[in-house]
Amino acid sequence: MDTNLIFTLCGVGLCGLGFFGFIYHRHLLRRLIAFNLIGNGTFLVMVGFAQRGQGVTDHVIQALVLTGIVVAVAATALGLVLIRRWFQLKGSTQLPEDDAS
Amino acid sequence: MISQGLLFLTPLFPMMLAILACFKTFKKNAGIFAAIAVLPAFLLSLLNLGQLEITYLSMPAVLLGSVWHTHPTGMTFLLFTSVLWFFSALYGIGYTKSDDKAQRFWILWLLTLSGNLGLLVSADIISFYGFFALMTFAGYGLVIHTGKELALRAGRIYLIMAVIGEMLILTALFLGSAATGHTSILAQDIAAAIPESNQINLLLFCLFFGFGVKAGIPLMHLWLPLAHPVAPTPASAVLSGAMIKAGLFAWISLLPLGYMHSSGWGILLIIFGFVASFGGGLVGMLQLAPKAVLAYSSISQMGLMTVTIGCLFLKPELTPLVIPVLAFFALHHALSKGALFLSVGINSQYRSIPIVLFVLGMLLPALSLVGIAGSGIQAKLLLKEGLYALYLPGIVMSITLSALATTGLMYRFLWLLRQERRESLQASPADHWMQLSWAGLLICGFLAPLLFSGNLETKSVLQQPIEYLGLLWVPVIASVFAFWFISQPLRASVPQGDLIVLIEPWFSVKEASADKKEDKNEQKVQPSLLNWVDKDQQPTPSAALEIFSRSQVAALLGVILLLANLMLWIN
Amino acid sequence: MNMILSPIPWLLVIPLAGATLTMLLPYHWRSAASVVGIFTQLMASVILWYQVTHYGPQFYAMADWQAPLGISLRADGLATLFVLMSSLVASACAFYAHHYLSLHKRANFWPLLWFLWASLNGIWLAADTFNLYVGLELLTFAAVGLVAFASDERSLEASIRYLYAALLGSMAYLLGVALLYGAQGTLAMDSLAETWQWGPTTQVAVTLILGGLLLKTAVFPLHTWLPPAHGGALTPVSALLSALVIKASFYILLRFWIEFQIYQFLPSLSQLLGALGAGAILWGGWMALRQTHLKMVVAYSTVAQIGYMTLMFPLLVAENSEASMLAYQGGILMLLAHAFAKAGMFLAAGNLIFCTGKPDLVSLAGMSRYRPLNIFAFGLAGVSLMGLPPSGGFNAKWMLLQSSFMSGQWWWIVVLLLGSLLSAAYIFRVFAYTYQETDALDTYKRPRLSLELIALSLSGISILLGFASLWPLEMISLPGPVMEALP
Amino acid sequence: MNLLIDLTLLIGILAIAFTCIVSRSLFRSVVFFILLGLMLAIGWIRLGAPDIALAEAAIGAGITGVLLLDTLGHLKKTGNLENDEPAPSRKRLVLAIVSSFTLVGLLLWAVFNQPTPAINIHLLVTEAMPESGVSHPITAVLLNFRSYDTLLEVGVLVLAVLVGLALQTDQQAQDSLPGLPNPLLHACLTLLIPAMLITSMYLLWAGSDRPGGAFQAGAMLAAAFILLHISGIKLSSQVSHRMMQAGLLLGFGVFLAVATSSLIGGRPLLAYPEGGAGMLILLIELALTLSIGLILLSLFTIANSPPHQTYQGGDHGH
Amino acid sequence: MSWTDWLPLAVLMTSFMAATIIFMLPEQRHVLRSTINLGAACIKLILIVFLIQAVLKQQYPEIRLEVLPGLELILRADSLAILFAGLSSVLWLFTTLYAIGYLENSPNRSRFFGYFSLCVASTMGISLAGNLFTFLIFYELLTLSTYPLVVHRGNAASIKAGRTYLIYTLSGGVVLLLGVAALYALGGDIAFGDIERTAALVGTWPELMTIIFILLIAGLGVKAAIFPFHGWLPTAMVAPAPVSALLHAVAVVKAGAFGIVRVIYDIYGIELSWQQGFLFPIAVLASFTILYGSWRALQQIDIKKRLAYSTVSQVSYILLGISLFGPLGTIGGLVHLLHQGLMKVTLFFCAGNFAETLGIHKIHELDGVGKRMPLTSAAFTVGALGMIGLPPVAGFISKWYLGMGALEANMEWVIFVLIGSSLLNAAYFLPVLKRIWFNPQQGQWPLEVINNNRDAIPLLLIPALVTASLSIAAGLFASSILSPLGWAELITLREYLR
Repeated sequence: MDTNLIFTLCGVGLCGLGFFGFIYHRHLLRRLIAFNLIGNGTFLVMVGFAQRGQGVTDHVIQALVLTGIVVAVAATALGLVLIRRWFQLKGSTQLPEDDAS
Repeated sequence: MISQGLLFLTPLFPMMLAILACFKTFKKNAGIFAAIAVLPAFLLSLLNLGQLEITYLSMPAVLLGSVWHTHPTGMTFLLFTSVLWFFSALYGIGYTKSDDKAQRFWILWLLTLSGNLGLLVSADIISFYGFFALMTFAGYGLVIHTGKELALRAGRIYLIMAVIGEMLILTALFLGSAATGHTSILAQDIAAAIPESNQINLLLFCLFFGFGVKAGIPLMHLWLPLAHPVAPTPASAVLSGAMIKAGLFAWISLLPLGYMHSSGWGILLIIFGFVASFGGGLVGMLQLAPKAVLAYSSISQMGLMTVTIGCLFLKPELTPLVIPVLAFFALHHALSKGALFLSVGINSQYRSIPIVLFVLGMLLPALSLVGIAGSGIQAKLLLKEGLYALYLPGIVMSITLSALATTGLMYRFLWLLRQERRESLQASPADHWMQLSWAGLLICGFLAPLLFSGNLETKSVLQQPIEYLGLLWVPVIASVFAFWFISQPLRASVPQGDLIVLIEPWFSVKEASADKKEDKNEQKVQPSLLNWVDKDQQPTPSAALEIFSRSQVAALLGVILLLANLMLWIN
Repeated sequence: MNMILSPIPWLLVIPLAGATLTMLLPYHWRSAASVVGIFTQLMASVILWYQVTHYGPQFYAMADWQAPLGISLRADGLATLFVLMSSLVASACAFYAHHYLSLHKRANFWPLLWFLWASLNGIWLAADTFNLYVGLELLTFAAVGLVAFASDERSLEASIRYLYAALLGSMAYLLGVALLYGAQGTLAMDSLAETWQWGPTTQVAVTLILGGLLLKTAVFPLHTWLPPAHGGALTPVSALLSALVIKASFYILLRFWIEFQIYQFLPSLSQLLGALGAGAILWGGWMALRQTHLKMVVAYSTVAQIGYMTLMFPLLVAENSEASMLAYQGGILMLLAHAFAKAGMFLAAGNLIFCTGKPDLVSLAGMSRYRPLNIFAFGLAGVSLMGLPPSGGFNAKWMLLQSSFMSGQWWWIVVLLLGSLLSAAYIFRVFAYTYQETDALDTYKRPRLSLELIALSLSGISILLGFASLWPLEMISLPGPVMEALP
Repeated sequence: MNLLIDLTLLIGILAIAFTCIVSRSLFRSVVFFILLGLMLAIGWIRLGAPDIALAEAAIGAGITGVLLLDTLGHLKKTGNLENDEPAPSRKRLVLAIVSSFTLVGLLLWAVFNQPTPAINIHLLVTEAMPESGVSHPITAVLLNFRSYDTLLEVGVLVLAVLVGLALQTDQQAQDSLPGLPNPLLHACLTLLIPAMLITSMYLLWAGSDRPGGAFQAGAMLAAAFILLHISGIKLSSQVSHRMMQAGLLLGFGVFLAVATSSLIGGRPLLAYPEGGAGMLILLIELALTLSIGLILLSLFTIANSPPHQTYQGGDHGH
Repeated sequence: MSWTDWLPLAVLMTSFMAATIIFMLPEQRHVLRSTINLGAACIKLILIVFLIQAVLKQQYPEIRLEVLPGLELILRADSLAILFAGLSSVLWLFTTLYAIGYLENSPNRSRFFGYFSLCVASTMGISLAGNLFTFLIFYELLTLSTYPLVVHRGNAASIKAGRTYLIYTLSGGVVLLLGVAALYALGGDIAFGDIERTAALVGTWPELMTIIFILLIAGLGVKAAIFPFHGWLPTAMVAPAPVSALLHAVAVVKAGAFGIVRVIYDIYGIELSWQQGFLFPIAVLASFTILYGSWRALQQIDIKKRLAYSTVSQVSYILLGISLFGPLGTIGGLVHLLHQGLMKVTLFFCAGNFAETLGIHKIHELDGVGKRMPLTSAAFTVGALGMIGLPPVAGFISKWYLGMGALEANMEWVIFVLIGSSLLNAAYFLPVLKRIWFNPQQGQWPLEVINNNRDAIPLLLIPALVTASLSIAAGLFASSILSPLGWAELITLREYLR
């Protein structure tokens, strides 16, 4: 049980929880948070799994995760812009047809 | 050369005149056209009557290779046909004087005439069939010319029967041409090849009954007593006199007479012939209209000819001998019957004709038909002679007896005319066209044995008094009964067309039901374009499913992941 | 090869520079700059095409670092064809948008379009899995931005839905890439293919990548985000999205599938994909038939058409190289024909909606009389989508049919044919509405002729493809990584 | 010991994440999410990735957290109390559980069957480091070996702002968090902001040989800008719209210009001239830092302005 | 490649170009449009004459284009192709003339004539197709280009009819596509006439090839309106009269029948089809359709519907002829392809004239119309008599050869089908003729204008008269070398000598 494996597993867990939240919730903000959890989990898996395989610190994958984090924050920001606009227009924090189920 | 030219013109001249008659300019002259239309045919028949040399006119590009010719028997037919049509046309000029639909009548007249003449000169079955059809369908127009309810009914039945007949004929022609190995469409080849056909019985059946419609054999005769009386009188004359013979002519040219012996078919034909002969007489005597009586008389007479044809199946070897006789008999019947029909029209003009001439004119064709005067004597004698030669004495006897029926019919006819004269309050004014043509036809009928017998050997009555007596006794006996019979008021009458009344309702019901059904269909055609829209606005299961999966995209992704890996594990 | 003269970097630099410039320039200049950019792009695409056909596939090491350390780009026949396709469609849509959008909208439209175009070119040319991820994200953002562009309720809802689905898809893809990297130690596709080893890790990675890309491609049943997004966006945007954007993820999937020879090792997965494709064809067609709004019909038609493309996967069978080749070519041809036809159809539909001022089908009454040229354009596109001859769509369907026959998978034949009937049904349903005549007076607006002509030319290309199919087929059969990996 | 720390972190992270997901209160969720970011930062350090740790703390937890909180505040202010919403249906629960378990199962299966990678990429990195122009491998990867990815990534950021701007009106954005008229805060800010700016510059400088770099520095800069913004000092009102846009695009523009210049210089795209790598990278990083700061600020500000118009049929103009 | 090889393409392009130009023309340019239409029709006729010359010299102009690997578009003018192309081009000329008159003062002429030309172009393509693939392409194109014509009026009924039309033809198209694709998958690109290849295939995969045959015939049978695929034809009656003429006489149903001829003669080969027992079921089906169509026609009271069902019946004559093994049957089938076209087009022209001039749509409204519109009525009569099969109208010639063919193939029962159908034909046509000529006028006709005692306008009348004359001429001079019969005999000769 090395650090890499533990954090890979941690990433797996985060992915699972995030995925759960993404499906379970209808509130758009919650789903965005869930998405961020998946993202964080994925980043953990990326680094942990790669380093576990390579056996050493892997700078390439770390750099890629940096890129990923920036993309994720951009996505979150974009999502928030849309959510707020949606909220302004409809006064709702969820998509209409999701109420059905 | 002249013959060929005349051959070409025989059917085409009337046709051209028919086209001319369509124009308004010739509206007045259409009747004259009708009269002169027969000229080429008449000349042709006169030129070739009795000639053994046959003129051919071959037109390979036309239809499937048309050939027209001067058939020896056909020339006799052509002769009486043209004569009868000619006089009827003259008669018609007078008859249609005040008819506003005269132009149509004459156009159809010319077309019918063209068909009638054309079929007599056709050597190939295709032109024959074509002309036959032309005659039939244009003749329909003559039948319903008056447009009255009765005429329309008669026309409908005429048409139905005619179409059935056409189809039987077509079948026969198919089979016949096939019997030649698909090589020939000439009538004579087909007649010769029929004995080799695979479907010989079917073929003969179709030929017999197909043309039998025109010839008015029993069961196929249903239209005849309806159509002949309702047509305008000149048309009745040609229908009953000339066109009815087209069936006979077709039999003569297409049946394998002389090529095969078949007692079965022979007897069948003979039975049918006698049924027609006697049955026609019986039913005819129970008619209320003079023209209907004449129509049944035609059936009866055609029965005799059918019998003769039947005999040729029994004794094929004598065909060359009997056929000319048969043709002459047809000639005699055509002219006499024509004259009788015309006299129906003349009947109301009795005031303008000297009584002697009138009585003579009325009696002569009737006596001729019975066989004791005019051409009738020759015809009957020749026929009997021919049949004697066949050694079929029973049949000769029966033919002799058939004069019973004829005599009865003639009595009935004359009696009805007399009734008519009495009942009509005023006589029609004299019409010279009608009277002249009537007279002309009478004379032609009387002189026929002299003028038109061709190379047929005819002997005058004086040379064979015994035979003449043989003709006489039956009518004399019959007269006694008939005189008694007609003086009694008729207790029961048979409706015109006898059996037709049993099956007729079927036709009319069918048409009505079709109409009704169609109306229902009409109502069903409602614009349903917008159905979809309506459906769209209802929540449908598919839409609900779509919405559900829309809100659960992520879960579906999970499901697909699961599914994919499951499949891999199974793999 | 002289590096300056290689068009590959220019294919990326021009749109990126275009994006920057169009953001900075005053509104009135933006269109002019874009037009210059469009023509340079087209030129670069043509040069690339020339080079690839004459000198074979082109490879390009970014920053002069070779893969697997650096990022390589490569332009084989397939990539070149897609570059050309996107150039043509994007230029047409750009010109359409120029005439269609108001000045303000147009001003904001250009940078988004340029980013979109850059990301598309980036994806076509990419040979690195992570680079593909970044490209996909760039594409997603641009596309979401374009959808949200209309900024009404419907488009906003659609864009949110689209964003969420796309983000999830990207994340699944990234997770798969992470697993692949952990297993192989490389991100470059060439080296991945060389060192590929099947095992649970690669298998899970493949399914994750597959799932993510299916979601982004909107393959049934993950298609539900697509119709609102494509149907709700502004017309030129709808055309871009349907014609090009979904093709990007499909293209990546295709490359993975062939280059890593997934078809060879996971035949059951092929059948699953085929089943999804069949579902898409039938369900998409059925839903298209039930729509009341014109653009929704067209959008659902995209769902169905994606199914046709997906059908090529089960037909890539290792045992039958002829059938595989046919399937590969047929699938690509289908994609190509769909790109042009759907772009043309969306643009024509947009024109119709402009005329009537209403988005629903019922309002189309009388349109075939009022705008025959436009209906003709719509019809031509429809012909290709229905797979009726002569059209690219028909040729593609023909090849897929042949492939199904040859590989003995008759069940796809049934699907293909049923799908054609369904598509005919929904397209002719639209036609029926346009032929309808009502008593109401015509109160139509008249669109610019140029708008109609652009639609017509795109549809026309999809028909022309029916006669000139050999050309793209030769193109994608040029030697390259994909051709090597095909059976 | 290390194992214990790791396991504690593992449990802690998962517990926080679980709470974040299942909490009925949205506010609590957001707070837990920020907390999670901080925990993760520690985790990243444990993984030997201090760069990511910095970025996670600054961007993942910091900026994202602020964005979320800001939005939450916005939603709350307009009266949408998330507690009112009914709990999701059981169907969703089942689906979510099945799906997430599938995912976890698959990932675990994959993780525990990891093969040995055929390629050791760090060897290649080590080999190429001397030519990279910087001594910090992550910076080398980001701005040299895989600079193309980074270029596109900056593009993504710009694009996010662009979309936001496209949705924005020309009107002045109304703030969800009104300026705080608190003098104490003001005093704090006067101290804090310069410190943040200096930290940012340090991070940027450090990037060439130590953990740190443009992203972290930019995030720090953004944090300073946002603080200023919250406290009522609005950058957008200080500088012109055009300037603002130029600033947003500066990083991307410089990056692209450098890339294109290499192309014009006859080198492949993004290939630095020999010896000039270090300088150019620094230049790019400098520009990027400023731009990222502004971009993140813009992302924060543009979210809460009303929409500029609604769609009415075919929007058609000439 | 000699210049004649370009002729098939030129024939095709004349219509395509006409279509394209007409689409571009503004609605108001009526004269120019008519000129283009007629000009194209005339040019096409001239080109066809050149083609006929080439074919008589046993040169078969051919042009090829490879569209997919191993798959070619082939345009080839063989004698069979010329038969159909000649018919279409002649009838197109008259139908165009008629349509110009018919649509005078009606809207949407640009659209109408555009699709009209497109439709003819596809018909030309069908006739000149050199392999099944090419045939399929134009076959589908025909479906597409006729749809706008069917729904031209744009009312609910016509749109509904259009839908029915599409459901049938597109389904048929799909089945055909399946068959063609399967055939290509087995044997690659099989050009028409390459029957040895097919024979080899049948040897290898007898069952599969049987299935393919069924698919092909079923697919084509939809357009040929064989029972039970005939439903679209009567529904499509709502279209304008020239379109009906086109559907019934020139293009659509003929395309189906022509396709079946191609499949039997030029793909499978008549001998092979006979040996495999393919022909008998077709004969049975065709016979049934003949009777069924006639029977249904009898029940219609709408003129055009009656004519439509009559087409259902008459087209099956063609199939019947084809399915009779032997040269005579073949001649009958082929020649009926032309004859039926001439006669049916006449009938539809006349029906259109009645409708246009007097507003007559139902049969009972025809009472006395012969007096009012004698020439139209005469033309109608010719057509009707031809349908019944009376000499010298062309219909008799077909019927004669069919009957002889049946006897040659030892299928006597076919005779009764022919006879039965003729009976029914007579039953539904003769009463109509009677109404036209002999019944007095009942009340006023819907569109009758008092004091305007004219027949239909010349543009409507002349085409009807010409086609009527042609139907007579085709029958009357059947044995001349240039007649349809002559050409059919030529084709048959070449077919059976192979």
